[in-house]
Amino acid sequence: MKRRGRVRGYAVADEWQRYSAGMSAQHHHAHDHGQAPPADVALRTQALESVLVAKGLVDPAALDAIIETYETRVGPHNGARVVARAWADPDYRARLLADATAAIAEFGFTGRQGEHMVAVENTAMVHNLVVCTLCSCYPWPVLGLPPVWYKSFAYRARAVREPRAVLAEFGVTLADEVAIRVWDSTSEVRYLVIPQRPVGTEGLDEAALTALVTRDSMIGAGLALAPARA
Amino acid sequence: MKRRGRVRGYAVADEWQRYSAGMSAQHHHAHDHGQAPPADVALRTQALESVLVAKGLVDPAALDAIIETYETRVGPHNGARVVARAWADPDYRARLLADATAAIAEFGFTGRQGEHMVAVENTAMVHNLVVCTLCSCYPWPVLGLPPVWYKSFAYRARAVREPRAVLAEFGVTLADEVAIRVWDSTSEVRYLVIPQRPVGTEGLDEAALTALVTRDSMIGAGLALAPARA
Amino acid sequence: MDGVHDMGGMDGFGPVLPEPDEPVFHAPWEARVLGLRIAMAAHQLGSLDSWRHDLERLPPAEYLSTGYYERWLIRLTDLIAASGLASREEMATGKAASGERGAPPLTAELVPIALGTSGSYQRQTGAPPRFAPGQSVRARNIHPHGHTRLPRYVRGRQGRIEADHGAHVFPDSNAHGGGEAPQRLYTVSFPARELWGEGDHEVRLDLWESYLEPA
Amino acid sequence: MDGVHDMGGMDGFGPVLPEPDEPVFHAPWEARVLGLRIAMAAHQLGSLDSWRHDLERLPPAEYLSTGYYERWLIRLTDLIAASGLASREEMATGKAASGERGAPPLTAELVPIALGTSGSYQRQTGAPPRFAPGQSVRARNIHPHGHTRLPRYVRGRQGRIEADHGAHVFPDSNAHGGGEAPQRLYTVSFPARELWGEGDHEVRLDLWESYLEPA
Repeated sequence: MKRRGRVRGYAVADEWQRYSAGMSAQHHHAHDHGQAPPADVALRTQALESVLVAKGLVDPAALDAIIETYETRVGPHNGARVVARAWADPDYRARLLADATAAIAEFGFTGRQGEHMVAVENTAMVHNLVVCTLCSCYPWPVLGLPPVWYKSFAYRARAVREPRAVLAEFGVTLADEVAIRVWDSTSEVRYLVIPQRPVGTEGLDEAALTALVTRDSMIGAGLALAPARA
Repeated sequence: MKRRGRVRGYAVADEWQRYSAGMSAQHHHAHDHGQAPPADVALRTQALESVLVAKGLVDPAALDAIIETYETRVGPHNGARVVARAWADPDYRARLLADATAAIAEFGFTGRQGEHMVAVENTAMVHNLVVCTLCSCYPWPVLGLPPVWYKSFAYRARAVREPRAVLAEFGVTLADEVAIRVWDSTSEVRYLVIPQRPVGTEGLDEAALTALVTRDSMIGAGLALAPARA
Repeated sequence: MDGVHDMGGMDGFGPVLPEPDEPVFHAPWEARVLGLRIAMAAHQLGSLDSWRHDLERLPPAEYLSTGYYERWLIRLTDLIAASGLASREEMATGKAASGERGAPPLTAELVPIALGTSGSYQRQTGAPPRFAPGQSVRARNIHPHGHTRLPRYVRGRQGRIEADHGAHVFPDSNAHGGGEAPQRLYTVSFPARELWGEGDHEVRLDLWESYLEPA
Repeated sequence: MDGVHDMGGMDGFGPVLPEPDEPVFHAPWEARVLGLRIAMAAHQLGSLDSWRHDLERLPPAEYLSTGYYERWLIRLTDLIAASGLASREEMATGKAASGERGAPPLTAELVPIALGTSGSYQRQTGAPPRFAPGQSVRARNIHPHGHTRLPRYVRGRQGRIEADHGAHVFPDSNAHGGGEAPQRLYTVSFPARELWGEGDHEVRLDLWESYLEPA
């Protein structure tokens, strides 16, 4: 992965490389990356669940059902179906751009963190990127739970400030003439990026197109896959 | 001590009371107050000194002399003499307000963090308060090393934002008609506040006046002592 | 509040580190915390706005040194303690002090309905919009000590109305129990140069009417 | 850099807690760190500006969870390692790897002179001042990634020149080895209402000429 030091003259990234290299063993910053929580967090969680179950406040089977929902049923495969249909069906694309909440509900993808959906389309002229600088707002019904990088302080800080540098860290380099539009999710409106349809996909059906749509491409941090790579 | 919750409707202070009360024992924020450093800091310091001495890079007697200087010779008693003379001697006061660096050097109070001194005078109309929001710049030759509260994140954050609330936490309540002027020490210029001379001190000599000048009063976070309290 | 959670434009957090083939959860406890948070929401523990404010009010050093689900765990514990549904001691030990046992409001059968349905944040106020798409506006230079969704990095900066979303629940009020106080919500665009003094991109945010003034 | 060190106006840090009869040092190690920092300065380890930038570049969570002298210890160790005067392993173990022994440049006899004398930061440039006392100026809305002494809370805000201090070493350049690049330094006053949207006090800062534009 490319480092920020390349982008700017001042070597903030050097700090991180120093820490990553473990040269300063006293200092642990793993939380910033969502890794290595304190050992007691698992125990605290277990104790909390135990007492809430014992008091009849939560049903452990309900917890299982919630977790199973976000591990299997609600995830970026939902959004991929929406995008693939928008690519394949001009009428659907028009409905999606006009009223994304309703168009997405056609698939049954509804619920919390998807109450007010807006679809924004990447083109040869404009590239959209979504962030939530204040917390980690994310369109759950179409993309599931946010990845760690989306919740990371680095992404929240830098997406609105230097999106080209951030995109480069995802391996995405856009031509200078492509305008970048960053959406900071400050309200209950949630944004779904419709990535550009890859070239060479004219013959593919909706199911085949769905396989090309990555999670990152629906945030704007990636591009849809080329058919050969899918 | 009064709490911030009193000043504003939103209960940031409640958080602190909760933590202070130890209701959330997992979370330690003592560092923010400069207390209770990790046990290994002392060991790391000792190891560092040992190796620097062993390599002939530092002289332990020089360290002792530096520490002794700031523990005994350079401290707020220096500034108190400057202020007392300004109260007692109108000519000195005029020199101090015109060129504080030179007027303070008359006492031999010179050196690092006092290269460019400016004296600002509290009056019945204006109250001055000094802070360094970006780090902890402080006029060492006249006041010595800064107290923990001056270096605290709370003071650095709030002095420029809500100085009346901060002053209230020091027990200082100013009349509404007194204008407050906060000096953020962003350059190498250092500010010394000349507090108002207390009433009832007409008969006191310079030495007696010196005893009324507190450190906090020379930062603007306090008032000079009344003679009865000195 | 002007807190460390308001991260737009901040330096010092290092590179963004995407994780290949990232799992939905990195440890079982993360999944349980998510489940507990959602299941406990059935007990009416407060609005999403007050929850966000709970998170952003964590002491700054704690906010920055904990992960997403750990912050949830801390604040969920606090919420439950404040509600009286369980004591801190019970939650720390995992043992219920009394023998009373209720019936969980959220059962496994209800989960699909609970997750798949949710209310709109849009409200009808009848008030006419103060601004229209295309209009120049300035984000006000205000610094509320409470919850706000107006990031520091746009305050005082000039932008343009791009869309009118109708009236939405106003978080600055709702987070503090002040009622929904719905206000017009607009998408506003700002050129990077206006925000940062440099850059060629554009940033768009959804901002409530009282955050804005004509420019 | 827009870092957590730039604290003016930030919420969430709680009350100010003055300590009655506070000692100069709260533990012996704090005193030793102060002494070591000053004694090692005799080895020409860099400017005060680069030292300040070293401190503010600490990872944000670390900056907020360490105390003043602990931050000094961390960065002094880093500076010495970078200089090659001692290795990290030597500093961690306290044992010198080689038998070479130099003569400390700062002896106890020299301490009064070292502490009592210091150079001016003022420089003669011959350049005429761009602004004059009484003039209205605006702090530029710039966001340098490097060291700067222009706090975020005044950027874009209008103030008034109160004093001209002549040309001073420019930290934004000097911190990065770019030379002293002296610039006119002014005291600038800002009404609280202009900074925060409310309040009746005034804030004054010393700002370099390139931070300012006519208003």
